[in-house]
Amino acid sequence: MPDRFRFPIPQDLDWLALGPIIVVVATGIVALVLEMLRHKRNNAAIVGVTVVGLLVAGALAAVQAGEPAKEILAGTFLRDRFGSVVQVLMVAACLLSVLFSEGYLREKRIPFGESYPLMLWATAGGMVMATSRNLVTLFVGLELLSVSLYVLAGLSRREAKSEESALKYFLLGAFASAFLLYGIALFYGATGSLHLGRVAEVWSSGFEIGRSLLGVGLALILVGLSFKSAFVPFHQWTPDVYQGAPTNITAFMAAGSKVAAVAMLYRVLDACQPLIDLWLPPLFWVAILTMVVGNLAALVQKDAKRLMAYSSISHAGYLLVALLARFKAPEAVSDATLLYYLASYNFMTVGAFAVIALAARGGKESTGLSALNGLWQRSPFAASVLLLCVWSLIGVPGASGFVGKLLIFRDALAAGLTPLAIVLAMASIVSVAYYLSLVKAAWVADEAEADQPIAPLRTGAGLAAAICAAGVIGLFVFVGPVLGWMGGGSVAGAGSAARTEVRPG
Amino acid sequence: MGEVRSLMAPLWMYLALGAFLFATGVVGVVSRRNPIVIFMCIELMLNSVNLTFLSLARFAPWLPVAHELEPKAWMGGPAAVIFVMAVAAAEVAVGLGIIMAIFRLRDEVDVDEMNLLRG
Amino acid sequence: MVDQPTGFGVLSLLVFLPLLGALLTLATPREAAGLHRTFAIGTTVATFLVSLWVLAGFHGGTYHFQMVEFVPWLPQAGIHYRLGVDGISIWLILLTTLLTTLSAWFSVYVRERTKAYMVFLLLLETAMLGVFVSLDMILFYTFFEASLIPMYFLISIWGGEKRAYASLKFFLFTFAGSIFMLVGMVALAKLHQQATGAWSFSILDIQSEVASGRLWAGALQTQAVVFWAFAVAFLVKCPAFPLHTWLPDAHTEAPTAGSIILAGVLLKMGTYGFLRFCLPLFPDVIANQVPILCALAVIGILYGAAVSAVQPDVKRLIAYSSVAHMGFVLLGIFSLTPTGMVGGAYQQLNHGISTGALFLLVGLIYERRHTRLFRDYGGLKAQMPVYAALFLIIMLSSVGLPGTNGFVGEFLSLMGSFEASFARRFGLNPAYAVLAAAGVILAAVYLLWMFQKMFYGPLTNPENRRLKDLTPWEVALVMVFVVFVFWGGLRPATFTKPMEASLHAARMMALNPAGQRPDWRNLETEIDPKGNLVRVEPRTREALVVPPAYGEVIAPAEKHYPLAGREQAPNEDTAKEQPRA
Amino acid sequence: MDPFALIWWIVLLPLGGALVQALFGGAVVRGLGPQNGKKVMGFLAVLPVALSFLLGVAVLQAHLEAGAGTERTVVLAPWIDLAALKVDFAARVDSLSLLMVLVVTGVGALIHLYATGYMAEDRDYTRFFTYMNLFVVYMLVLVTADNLPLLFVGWEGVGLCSYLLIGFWYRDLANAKAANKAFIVNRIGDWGFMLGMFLILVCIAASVPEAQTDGRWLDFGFILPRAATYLADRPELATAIALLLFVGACGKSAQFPLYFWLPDAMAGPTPVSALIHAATMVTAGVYLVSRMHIFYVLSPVASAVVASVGAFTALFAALVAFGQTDIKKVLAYSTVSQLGFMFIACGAGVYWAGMFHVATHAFFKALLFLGSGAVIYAMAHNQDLRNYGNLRKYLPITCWTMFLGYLAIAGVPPLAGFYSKEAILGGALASRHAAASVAVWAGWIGLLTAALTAAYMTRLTVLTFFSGEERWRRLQPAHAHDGHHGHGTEMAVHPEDHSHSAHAPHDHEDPHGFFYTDEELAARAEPEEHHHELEASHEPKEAPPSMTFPLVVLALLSVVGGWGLQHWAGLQEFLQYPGVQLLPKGTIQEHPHGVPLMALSIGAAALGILYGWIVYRRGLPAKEGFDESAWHPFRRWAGRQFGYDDLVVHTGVQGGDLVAKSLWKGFDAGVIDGIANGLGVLACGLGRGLKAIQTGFVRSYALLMLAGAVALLAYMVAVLTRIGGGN
Repeated sequence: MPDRFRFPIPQDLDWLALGPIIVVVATGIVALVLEMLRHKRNNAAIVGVTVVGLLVAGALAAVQAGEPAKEILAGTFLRDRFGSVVQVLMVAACLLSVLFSEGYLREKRIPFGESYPLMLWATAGGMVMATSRNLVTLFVGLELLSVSLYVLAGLSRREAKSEESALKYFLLGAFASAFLLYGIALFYGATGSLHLGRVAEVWSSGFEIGRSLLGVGLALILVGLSFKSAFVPFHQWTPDVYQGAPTNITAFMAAGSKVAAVAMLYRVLDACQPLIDLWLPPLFWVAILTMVVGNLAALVQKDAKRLMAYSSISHAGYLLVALLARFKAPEAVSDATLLYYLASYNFMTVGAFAVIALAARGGKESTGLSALNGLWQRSPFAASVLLLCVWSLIGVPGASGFVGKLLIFRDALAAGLTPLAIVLAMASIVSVAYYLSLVKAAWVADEAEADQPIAPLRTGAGLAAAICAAGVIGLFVFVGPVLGWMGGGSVAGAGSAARTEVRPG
Repeated sequence: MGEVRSLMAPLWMYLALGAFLFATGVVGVVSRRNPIVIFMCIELMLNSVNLTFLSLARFAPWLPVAHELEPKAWMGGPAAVIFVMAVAAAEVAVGLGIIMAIFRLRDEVDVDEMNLLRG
Repeated sequence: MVDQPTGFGVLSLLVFLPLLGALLTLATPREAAGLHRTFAIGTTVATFLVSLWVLAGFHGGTYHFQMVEFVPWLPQAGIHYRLGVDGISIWLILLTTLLTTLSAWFSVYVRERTKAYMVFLLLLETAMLGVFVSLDMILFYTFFEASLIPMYFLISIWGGEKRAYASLKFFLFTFAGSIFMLVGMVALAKLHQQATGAWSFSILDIQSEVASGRLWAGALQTQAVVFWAFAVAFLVKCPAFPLHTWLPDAHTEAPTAGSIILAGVLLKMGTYGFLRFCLPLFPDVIANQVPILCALAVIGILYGAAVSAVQPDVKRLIAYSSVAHMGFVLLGIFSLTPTGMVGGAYQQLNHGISTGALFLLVGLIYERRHTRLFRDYGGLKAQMPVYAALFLIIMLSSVGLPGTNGFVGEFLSLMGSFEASFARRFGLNPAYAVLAAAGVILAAVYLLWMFQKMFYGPLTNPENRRLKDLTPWEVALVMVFVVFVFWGGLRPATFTKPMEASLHAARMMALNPAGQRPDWRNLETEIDPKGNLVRVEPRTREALVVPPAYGEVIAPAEKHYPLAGREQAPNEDTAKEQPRA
Repeated sequence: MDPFALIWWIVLLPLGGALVQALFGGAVVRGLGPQNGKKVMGFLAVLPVALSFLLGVAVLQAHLEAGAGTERTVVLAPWIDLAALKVDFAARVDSLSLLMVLVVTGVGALIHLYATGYMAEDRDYTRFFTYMNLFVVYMLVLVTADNLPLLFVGWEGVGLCSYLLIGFWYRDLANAKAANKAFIVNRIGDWGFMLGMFLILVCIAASVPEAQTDGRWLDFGFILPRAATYLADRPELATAIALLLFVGACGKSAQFPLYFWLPDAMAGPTPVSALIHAATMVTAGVYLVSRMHIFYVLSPVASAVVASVGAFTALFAALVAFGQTDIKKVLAYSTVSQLGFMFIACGAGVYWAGMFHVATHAFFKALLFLGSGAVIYAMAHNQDLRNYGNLRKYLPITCWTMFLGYLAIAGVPPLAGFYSKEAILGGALASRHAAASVAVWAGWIGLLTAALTAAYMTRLTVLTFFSGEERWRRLQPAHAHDGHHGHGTEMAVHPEDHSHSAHAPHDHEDPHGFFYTDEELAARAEPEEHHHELEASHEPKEAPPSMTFPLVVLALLSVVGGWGLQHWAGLQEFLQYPGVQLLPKGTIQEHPHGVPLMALSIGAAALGILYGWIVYRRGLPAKEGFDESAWHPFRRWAGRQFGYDDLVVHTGVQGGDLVAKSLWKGFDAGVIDGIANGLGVLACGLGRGLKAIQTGFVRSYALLMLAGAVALLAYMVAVLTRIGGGN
């Protein structure tokens, strides 16, 4: 194995494997150039290029999902099924957000075309985070994602809220990445390499300093990643930033950056499999905290975007459960659950935000729940999509969210993480209350009760909503093939369940 | 092993220094009110990380864990430092931009004055 | 264990026809209220016809599932699209289609947002039908939960003044109850996977593992837990005593069609769940749980009756009476005697008919007067004689007057529970049956009180003097129910015959030792008309409709319990008596 | 065809009648106009019952040819059909059922005829006869049923009809309340009946091998022969069954703990009181006990209970009757008392005597009620004895027919009552039953009660028809209006505020044609059906022949009925045929304990009559006048049923209301919803707490992150130091 690390000079370039990322980055550059060349305020070309680029990248990533795993560029890049699927999800998240961005930005009077390149590069960063086992590569990807998002969050320059959210996000993000970086340094010290592949042998070699460095480093890395994926107690930035940032960016943040963060966490924990007894207990409690806090705090929210933010926190908790089950009983549980949940989360979140974005009209946007009142009159279609997404977010069967929860239940039970399953169940009971308040605003209340009429549903937003709806239902109906594609084919059915007991944290 | 022990002493010191700087940065972040100062503290943390990287790159190859690696592989540490610096620079650019934007909206930039978003 | 995929069949048509109708209705313009009604009524009627078709193809002589459809869905997790009917579900299907048709018919009174209303009504029908035909736990859960959404909207959009609270309460109670059922289902599938190596959510697979005793072999201690994970969900749905408080609010606030369906069908999902899951799948612990469940049932009977006797609001009164009536259903089912179980299963239908009809009647007057309070009525008999007469008939069937359908169900349930409790089975004692029977008295108290409050006495409220009697088509609407009231009362055999085999099977699954349990997968066993479990020639599912040649008895039917410590009494013809089982 | 198959026609004819009344009645009356329409419908109402009577005679003929001892089952159709239990619509033809069939249809036909006249002015004429015919149907089902569930159908069915007919004049809420009372109290009885039925099934089914039955566990033909065999070793079970069934009998036949619905039931039209609450329905309990007597034979305890309850009720009701001023109430209590007699007989084991009294009582009590109906009819629906007097001048037929009835009930030989009472008392005093002592006591009490009966019936008769003065002449309008009469149809609108109710229907549009327009409303306003009160100038008139004819017939029966049944029809032998000993032989020939029974009972009757005559021949005594405070305290107390009714009803209604309300408000809304909502509030509270932590200040966020990080690090370090380097 170690001879893989012998080559500082990249000799094994595989352009296809790198393709998706390169395409996305290149598209970003093209879009930026167009932004400079465009004649006044017409973003159509930019959007077009962006969409096309993303489609191509997505296709490139999708076709590689089946390919055998390989590591290139001296171990700085890894092409495997997990990575490719996450890349597709990232692209999808970006694409969906882009689709309804234009209309939203126009309503909101935010004429900047550079948001598209930035979103593309953020996407690229996220894609990098999923496809490497080299810590620095991961870090650079993370920063690429974050820095772009800092800017995007502050895109609405005339809004104090937007700027404030940007600053908060920026400061706390940098703070967190410092922790992450320190952790990386300690890993490096322990393994003598930036590659995660050597963690296992160092740990098993039983060298005390190495083990200690690994342990402490892991703790620091977990701090950094918990921040990105909004685990309690590193979650507090989420509601503020989600609320302050322009809604299309919020959608991308909620879907894309969470996918990326979870993917990176997956890479790290995967490498730290041998240390599981070390990190499982704390993450066990973090998961419980995250689910509980996210849902309880969401109960009392009056602002749609904040509500969705807290709901995204609780969903982060569910994802963490899936992760833990995955690594606790690797032989019984496959990646498919995690990936499936991410996919369905992608669709339902972006769909919900696409509808919430309709509340923006004529330069001002009120994101209170009441802003959605009478949606059923203004645009029954949007209302139905919102209903469907909430339906799925609650986890009522008939939509993908249910299958996701079901798979998590199954994995948790299979891995002997029953307490987490119970907490998850309770949490989703609580979640009913606030999700229904969202639907109620859109379906029951009358338009008269809204403070300003909803914006008309434009093609882009309509398309995004339609795709999300289709995705939510499609993932439910065709769950079999989808799971197969995500690599859940073999393991999920057959493996014998692990009987290991959870160690009380 | 003997020499390892002898080599450990300076490494410990560097690491301790790095940790100290990091802690200082952290304390600064949670205690200062001016975003720029806060950001400087973060930079301090990043630099402590760099120090850690370099000290490890300098001393760690003689640790027994590295017995089957030749020193080349250890170039990753110094390389990482370059990346960190670059990233830090990028963050500075963005951060200052944001702070400027806020400054344009309201004349003071005190993080304790900014809680439009809460609850 | 691997089944051959059969395509989609008549059951799928039955289930998804309303969905189709809903989509068609969606395509119509929002203002065309007439069109929406036409579509909705047309669809429901068509669905009703399809259900009749199903009934025609149904054969009562077997406990096995018929018209089984199997389409692979998620093989990795053993989740498949699997439908089928048996004696327990067949009548509930008919009840569903019938009640939905009548509700849609009644819904011409809905004025605003007719399109959404009809769409939700049809979605609801799909969900309800799905619950009764699905043979895969996940599919079952899917429909079970999917029924919440449309009902939530029916209540919260078209409901009364406290609709927001009522609808949320309804959703939360039922969702909270059933989410743990989901965990229970996963646990069962995992046990199946431990027993056989493959995940499966098909109740056929799981039950056959249970029947052979393999499934629980490793996990006896968890059985009670899983049982309650299911039982709680169904108790909430029923609803049984401590978990019933969502019902009065939901019933009261719901629009008439909602109340009819809620009382008529949704509550049955709970008792159906007991019959479908709790009896067959937990044979080792069921006996210990019977006293608890029966106690809840008895309390429900008395409590519901007592509380409904003091309600100022006619719909609330009927709602609480449902608690009492469903108590009889539970009592009958968990007497685990042949008579009692038939009584319980039959009482489901009767409650659907009589309470559904009561809500319809109340809806008729509510459409006129927009009040549900007794104090606004009184003396209506003079004003609306026909209405009064129909109301009287339905009320009597709810009282359980012999000759109406209500009597047969209650009578058999009580008889069954009396038998079990007098024989000291499952640690019951006669007090259960004696108290439950007292519920019959209370039923008379509150229902007669209701009738008196609404129809007797002088017509004091001047606003009622303008009331016309029912229009002919309203009469026709109610007459449908009246027909079933008397049909069910005078010819119960029509309805009980097809159920019996399945109920016998369910009972044996719950009570017999591992070797002698009926097995839903094993087509070589059958329940003969006497109720014995017998061996028959190997056959295919298609061949189920022809009564087979019954072979040797595996487990004889224990139709009546011997009294505790009673030895065979001497009798005149001991000579020609065979030994009892 | 098989003559016994006619038994079902007997049942179905009145059913047809009821349907005709219900479906076409209104149309016919509207079509032919009230006068002729009512004539036609009245005829159609009487016809099926009369036909049933004739068919009954025919069946009796066939039965006698086959031999009184035979019994037959005629199955119409299967009803409940399970593997474990089968119940058919099966009629049982034997002496007992035929006797009841004839009584029901015969007396029933006469009362229907009477009602055609009595109800002639009622607006709900056809509804009345619908109920009446329906009642006959259910009563016939009850008496002909061949299994307990079917008997229960009739049992509750007659209860239903009684409910409907008591509340017939529903516009008066008091009637409705009386109806509810009747039905609910009956339901209490039915509760016992059902449990008894279950217990029988359980005991028999537990003992009989499945192989010996086709699942018809509850057929009489299955139970009765086996009961003795299977319960011989389980007397306590026999007792339990017997007592449970007796609870049912008490409810239906108004015996002591449950009697109190019957007096209120007089709220119904008088023909109803005659048919249901005197002649037929209330005797169902006696019929039940006789039908199931095997269990009482097996259980001395139960018999003793029956006897003592019967005796107590007889005495109690007789005493209460003295305190009544409403003519129908007096008769009601005398009915209760007479039923007590019947149960004395059952308890003493002379069941046939009980049935005998059922028959004779049907004759003379129907007669008395119809007579009182004629009186009330003549006296402008005033029911107060104290306003009558010297009516023989105006109502000769009524007077003398009723007089015969009075003699009959008083037990004057050789009228009907004498024979049946004789049989009962004789049987009781001579009882050789296991519970003999109790029965004998019951017999003596019965004797005392006989005297009392004679006395209060004399009071009634004398105050009504004789005692020279016409008391209504000195009537001021003030207290003319008492006793409730259903015809009062006050449609008067009591002004109330309806602020609570939804907006009045006529101020919003009416898309579905729910409401009458103003002109329709005006057209609909029917003339106030006023009926004049009884005032001083009132001239009583004899009732029309349609009413007097039944009186005459019944008077005839009351005279010869007793002698006829006993000697000519040989009722004793008729009911005590060999083979299955249906009703064990009691005896009346001998003089028990050396007392000349006949002398005793005649003496008792004479004593009672004498007392009555002495007290009342000069008209209404001052201390029984309208001013109740002047009454003898005992009479006042008796008048109020010794406070029993108030006590029961109060505790029942108030207490029940209290309990239910506290359950609802306290437990349902308080505890359960309290917990549910409480959880919600708790969750929201926690949410608010978290909201508070979310201060919006970057530094606090950073601080929390730091805390998390420190905790994580501390944990790691702790674990690392624990596990150290070794693995």
